[in-house]
Amino acid sequence: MTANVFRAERIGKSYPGVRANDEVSFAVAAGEIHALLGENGAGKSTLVKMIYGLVRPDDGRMWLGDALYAPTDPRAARQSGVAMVFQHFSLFDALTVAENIALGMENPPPRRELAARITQVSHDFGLPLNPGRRIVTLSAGERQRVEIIRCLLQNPRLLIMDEPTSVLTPQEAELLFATLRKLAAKGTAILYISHKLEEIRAHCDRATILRHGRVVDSCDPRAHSARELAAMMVGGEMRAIDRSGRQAGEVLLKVQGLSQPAPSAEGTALKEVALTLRAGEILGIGGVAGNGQEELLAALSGEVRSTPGTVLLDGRDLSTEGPEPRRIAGLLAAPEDRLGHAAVPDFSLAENTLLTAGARKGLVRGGLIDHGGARAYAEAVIRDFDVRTPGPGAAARALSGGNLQKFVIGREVMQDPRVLVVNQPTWGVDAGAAAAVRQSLLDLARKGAGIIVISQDLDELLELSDRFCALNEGRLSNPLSTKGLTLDSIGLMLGGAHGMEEARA
Amino acid sequence: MIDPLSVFLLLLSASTPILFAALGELVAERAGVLNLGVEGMMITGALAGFAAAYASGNPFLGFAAAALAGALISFLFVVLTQVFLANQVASGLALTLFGLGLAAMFGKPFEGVKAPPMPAGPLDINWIVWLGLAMVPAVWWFLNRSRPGLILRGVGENHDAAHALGYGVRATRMAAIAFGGAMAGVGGAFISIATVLQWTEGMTAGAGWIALAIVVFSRWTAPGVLAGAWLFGGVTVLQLRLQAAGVQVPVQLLSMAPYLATILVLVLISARQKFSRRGGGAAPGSLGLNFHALR
Amino acid sequence: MIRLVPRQSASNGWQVATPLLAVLATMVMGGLLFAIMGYDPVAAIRTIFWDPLFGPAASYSRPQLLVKAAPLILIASGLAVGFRAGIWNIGAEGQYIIGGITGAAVALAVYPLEAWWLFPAMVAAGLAGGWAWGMIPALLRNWFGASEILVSLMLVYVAQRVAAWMAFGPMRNPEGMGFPGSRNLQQYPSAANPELIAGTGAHWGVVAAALAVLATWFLMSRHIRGFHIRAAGIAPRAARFAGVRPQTLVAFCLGLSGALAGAAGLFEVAGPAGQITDKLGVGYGFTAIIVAFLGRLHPVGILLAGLLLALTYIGGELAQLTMQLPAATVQVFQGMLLFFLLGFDLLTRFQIRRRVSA
Amino acid sequence: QDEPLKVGFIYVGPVGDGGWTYQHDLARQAVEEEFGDRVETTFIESVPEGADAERALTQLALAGNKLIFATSFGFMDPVMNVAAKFPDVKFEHATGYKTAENVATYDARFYEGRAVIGTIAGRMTESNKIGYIGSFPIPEVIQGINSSFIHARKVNPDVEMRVVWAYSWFDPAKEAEAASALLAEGVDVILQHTDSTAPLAKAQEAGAIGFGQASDMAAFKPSPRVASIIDEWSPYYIKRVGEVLDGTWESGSSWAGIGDGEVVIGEITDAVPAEVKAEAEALRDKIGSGEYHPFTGPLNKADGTEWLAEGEVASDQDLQSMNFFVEGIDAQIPQ
Ligand SMILES: Nc1ncnc2c1ncn2[C@@H]1O[C@H](COP(=O)(O)OP(=O)(O)OP(=O)(O)O)[C@@H](O)[C@H]1O
Ligand SMILES: Nc1ncnc2c1ncn2[C@@H]1O[C@H](COP(=O)(O)OP(=O)(O)OP(=O)(O)O)[C@@H](O)[C@H]1O
Ligand SMILES: [Mg+2]
Ligand SMILES: [Mg+2]
Repeated sequence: MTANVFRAERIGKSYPGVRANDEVSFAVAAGEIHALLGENGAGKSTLVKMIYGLVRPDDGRMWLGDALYAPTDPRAARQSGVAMVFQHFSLFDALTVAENIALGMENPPPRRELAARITQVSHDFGLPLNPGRRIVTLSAGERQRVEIIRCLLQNPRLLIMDEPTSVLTPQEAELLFATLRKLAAKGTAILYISHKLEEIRAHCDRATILRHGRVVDSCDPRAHSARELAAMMVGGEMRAIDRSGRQAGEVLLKVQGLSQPAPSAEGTALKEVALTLRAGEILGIGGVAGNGQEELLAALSGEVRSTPGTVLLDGRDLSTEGPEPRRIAGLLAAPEDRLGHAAVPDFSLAENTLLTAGARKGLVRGGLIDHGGARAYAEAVIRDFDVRTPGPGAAARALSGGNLQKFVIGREVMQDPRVLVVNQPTWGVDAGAAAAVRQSLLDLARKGAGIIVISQDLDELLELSDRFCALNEGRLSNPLSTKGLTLDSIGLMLGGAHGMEEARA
Repeated sequence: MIDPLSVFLLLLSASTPILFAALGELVAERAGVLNLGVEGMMITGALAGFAAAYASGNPFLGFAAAALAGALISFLFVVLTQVFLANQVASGLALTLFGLGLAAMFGKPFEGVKAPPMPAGPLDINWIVWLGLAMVPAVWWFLNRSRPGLILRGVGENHDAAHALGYGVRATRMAAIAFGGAMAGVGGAFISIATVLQWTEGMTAGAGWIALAIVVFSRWTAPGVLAGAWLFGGVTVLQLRLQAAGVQVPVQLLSMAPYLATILVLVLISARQKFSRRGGGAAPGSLGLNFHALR
Repeated sequence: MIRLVPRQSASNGWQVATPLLAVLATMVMGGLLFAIMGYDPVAAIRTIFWDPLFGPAASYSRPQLLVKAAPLILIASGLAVGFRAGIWNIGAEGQYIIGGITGAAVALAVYPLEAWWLFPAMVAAGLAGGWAWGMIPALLRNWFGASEILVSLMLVYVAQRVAAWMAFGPMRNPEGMGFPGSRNLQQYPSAANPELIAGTGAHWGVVAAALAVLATWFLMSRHIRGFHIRAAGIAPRAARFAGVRPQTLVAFCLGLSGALAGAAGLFEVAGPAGQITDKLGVGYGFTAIIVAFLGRLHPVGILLAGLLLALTYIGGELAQLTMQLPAATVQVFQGMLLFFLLGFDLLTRFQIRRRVSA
Repeated sequence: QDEPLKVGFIYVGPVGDGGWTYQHDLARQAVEEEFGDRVETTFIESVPEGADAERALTQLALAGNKLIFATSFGFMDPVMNVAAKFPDVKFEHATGYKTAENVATYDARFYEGRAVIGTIAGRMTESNKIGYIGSFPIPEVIQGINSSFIHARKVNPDVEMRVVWAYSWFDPAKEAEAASALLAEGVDVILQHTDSTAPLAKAQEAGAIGFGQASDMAAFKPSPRVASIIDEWSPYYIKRVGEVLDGTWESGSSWAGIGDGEVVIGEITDAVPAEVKAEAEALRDKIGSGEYHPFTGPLNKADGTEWLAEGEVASDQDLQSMNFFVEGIDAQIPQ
């Protein structure tokens, strides 16, 4: 057993009305990849923010190596050898990769040298980056790389990663773990937060499990199944997903020849996308982030209009209609970014129903808002989808990610759509909530709706979808039945959908 | 008929007050602070600078005092927006109102006296004009090449991220606002000390607003500010020059020309950016937003 | 140490209490200022805050509050709608001027015709003029991505020169001995905007301001368009997702605020001001921005903020008149009032807690 | 009869503008000095023309002022409105043309002073180019341009006049730019009908000369400010206040000039050669005594048509609505 790099003793932190951390004690050893598990809101991020000096603990003590450790701010933490990748990107969109990295370092080398080092280190770890590009032009995966390289350049003793893989493809995630292994081999201690239990089982040496801010267990994740880990987090049994009772019916949605220029410098153009979706069917669309997922969703939701004849619902051409007419016709969507895209952060949940449910639920008539109706509908969504929140008056911002996701999906599902398109339905959502969201999609399909699930989580796609296709540089591959499809073959498809077709031909 | 060199020389001094003020505001805005109090800070600088120059007989001392006074009055804005987290737009407007009133009130004893003459600088161009020109590359270098400048841009771009990385959002912004105040103060003093040589109420006559517009026009870059100040100053000077030369042009149209030209060039730049699909040149991500961190 | 803890929702009690506190603090600080300058502080404060409402000449100045506040409220109501959507029209002053000119143009074109439809036609022309002037930045933003802040501001200066041009050229009163300025519309019955009920100060502009407050309140809290506007201001992508076209919003907000500013200009030109002069714009368009923010972009808040500012203007004049307080002092005093209002606003959004040291 | 007479003033600018309003306020102080306890004066400064003016006037009337001076052209209609409501209050309106039972107007013949300044300018210029910064193209300003040009030409037939319109009465930065533009055009004497000292400052830098406008602008003595044209309202104000005190006040229109001491030529400094100074003072005295009128024919308009025949003197009516330049001025009046 190697020496502990970091140790926490009875750490506590309160926020108004919440005890985010309570008597948390644990230790991370040198060369160890240590997982921190827990439901949404269990207090994981709060804990690591205290280690990084961003939040000051109310009580308790920490040690780094043998010395007592009480960072006054992140810069002090960095100086002591602690680095962190944040759950929400802490990047500066208009600045370049090199500038972003320089901001994450205490004593960055001169410009030219830094650029050279970035190029080199990112290559060595297999995460190539161009130091001169602006962040806005990067995909989510590439942004994640910036955060990681920023840490690696500092040779940290303790590296904290708060949900780094939620936006990465399996291949990218593999790469990341290879990187972490190399670091661990050099003696770096790694504290790792993720909701992907399989990943943790495969790669982590220890796991500390938090529930309601307290450490409830500590185990070797390799010795437990994902279900067991989930049960420890939730403190109860997990329900199994029920996929039964679905039949493919008539064609509901037909997309053909959908091409769209990139909406901005950093966007992806859609190229000749075609698909058909039947009633009761779930079509999974996989792909590396930034390959046109958002653009495809926008083209289907009506945020971006396309050339006539490219999007048809029940044979009716909706290509040139905006979101409202499409919703009225039954084509609904839930975008990936729940805070700021699918919901307005500062609006109450009741008001947020008006974003999409105005017409189908009769909440808006002749332009006039039925506030009572909106409230009632929000209450119904909260009830049916087990959204944990004080009530429909709570601001969307105040909900945890998983709960807001349940609300957003519920808001669409309860409108009884003919077709629902969702992007990343369980991004950053804990196991329990994710299962609930997935089940609701399956239930909706059973009732005869057609569903398109766009996701980077292949396990999720395999679990949900009947057919699967890959989105690559704005091109959609031909769909394959998920029966008999393995993770490996899907991984290949994602690498290049066209290559896949050739291989099959 | 009208030789370009003479127009250029006129333009240099006509654009100096707005150049200073706009460079200062540029730094503040790059730090994420929208301070609409430029006019108020300029007039404060105009009075303080004049008073100090008059009392000491040294115009350069006047400019130093103007910088100090501009920075001092901007402190009101700092307290409101950085401590009390008040709305920046309204606070800036209040600062303008307050500054104009304050300067008028304290300016009474300085009415009717004359500032000491300014010694001419190299090439017979005012020292402060040179200083203004030098500030352009200096500000550019500071923002784009220096570490504090990088931090400042980071704070303006995404204050949450900057905070998460341990940078003092509030301290950075306070410094940026103070710098903006000092620059506006010098710009105002240029009018009272170098241009008019007297103190009169309301003598900045809206220059602060033009400076604000020029920062938007510049797309938040220092060279852009210079271009904007020169464009505005140039058209202003040119239209007067045309009148002075007796060229038969409708005066009414000419007097609108600086504003119309600014709009026109802005449209051209924006259109090029829009249709060329090149990113960049947008407002700092956290511009005008207040920051509050829980610890 | 003291720390700030954000409130879950803005406190209603403090919403009411903070303006009162701010006014009190201003009285104290302002009193100090006046005392330092050698004026009787109590008398000065009473003159500014009390006399316009209850002083010896209150029967005259009370209606004047409405006259002064009406254009501020009318313009601010429109601006606030746009500000909510993140659309920054800071050129209301220009729209006000142009609205005044187009409105007056109708009357001057048909002078001396007397007809019942003339005044309504002028109002329509004023609305249209302000709307059109507001649409310039809107279209330039929609077509080319030009900043509406800059364009609308520059257009203020252009409008001021248009006003000068009109006053010296096309609209100059042919019976005005060559002096600048148009005919006085107050003396043109069909075109005039007089007091509706003598002694109340209420002209059509006051009515319009009241209607604007009601209408924008209705728009922002009951109508889906207002909902979309609010959404677009906080989360533009969410608004697009809901089905809002950003271009439509830009045009709507700039058009609406422009039209209301234009109407304010017309009511002023046909009423209290009387004529087109080169000094048509007296800063209502800029002051209205302050009013909008002081009123927290809420119609009712704007109503109160407009009245409060009007009070300080009129009280300030009275203080000049009766106490020979210089105009600059009054300006400083107003600045102070704004500072306190903005500063104390903190209390509605945050709780102040004593920091418990570990 | 112990109650002092309350006299009110409304000003369009701040009393510290160093020009127009400043001079009116000096005259107000002269009234106080003259009558001591028998009067009590108040003023409201920086009153925008239009609605605010009407209210300020009403407030003054309500506050018991029995004589009110409104010192800007734009106050004309408000004065007429308020005067109708307060028949026992006397109103004096500067530079306007509407009168009533209780409204009198007053103005000064600034063009008389401009004739003197024009003479000095014509003598002093070496480049034979004189610059003129105009505020707004209104009769009063046009009279001044014409008058100074006529008299500059008289003493120097080669003189040319360059006119720049600032479109402002008071905008130091703009006036400085206008002066610079004129100087760059080769002008070495600057006349101005705008109120700031900025043109003088610019003239000083360039080694040119200029004149004080509205007030003496003594800070720029002895050069570039070689003389000045001063608005001196005290004689009129004292006279009118006296008339109200005596009960002899009557409505009317006063348009006084050098002779009545209302237009004053400030000290002509030693920067001006003695013979030029003497010539200018002689002209001043001739105008003052009524012996000479600055607009005496033969004079043609700029378009070449005849305006005044040999020996003919312009009527006040003509002057008050003057909207043309005289022959020889190569500039246009914006319409
Ligand atoms: N700044 C804050 N102010 C108030 N409450 C907070 C704040 N930050 C976190 N909390 C609360 O503290 C608790 C723990 O939050 P934390 O972010 O640590 O959870 P987490 O385990 O990281 O969840 P997730 O898996 O969703 O990221 C939650 O109830 C959260 O609402
Ligand atoms: N690495 C570099 N080496 C040399 N010159 C550079 C470099 N990067 C930029 N420049 C030059 O500097 C000038 C401005 O560059 P840059 O775009 O970084 O700054 P900016 O546009 O003023 O500010 P912003 O960071 O907001 O874009 C350009 O002329 C550019 O060619
Ligand atoms: Mg977290
Ligand atoms: Mg750039």
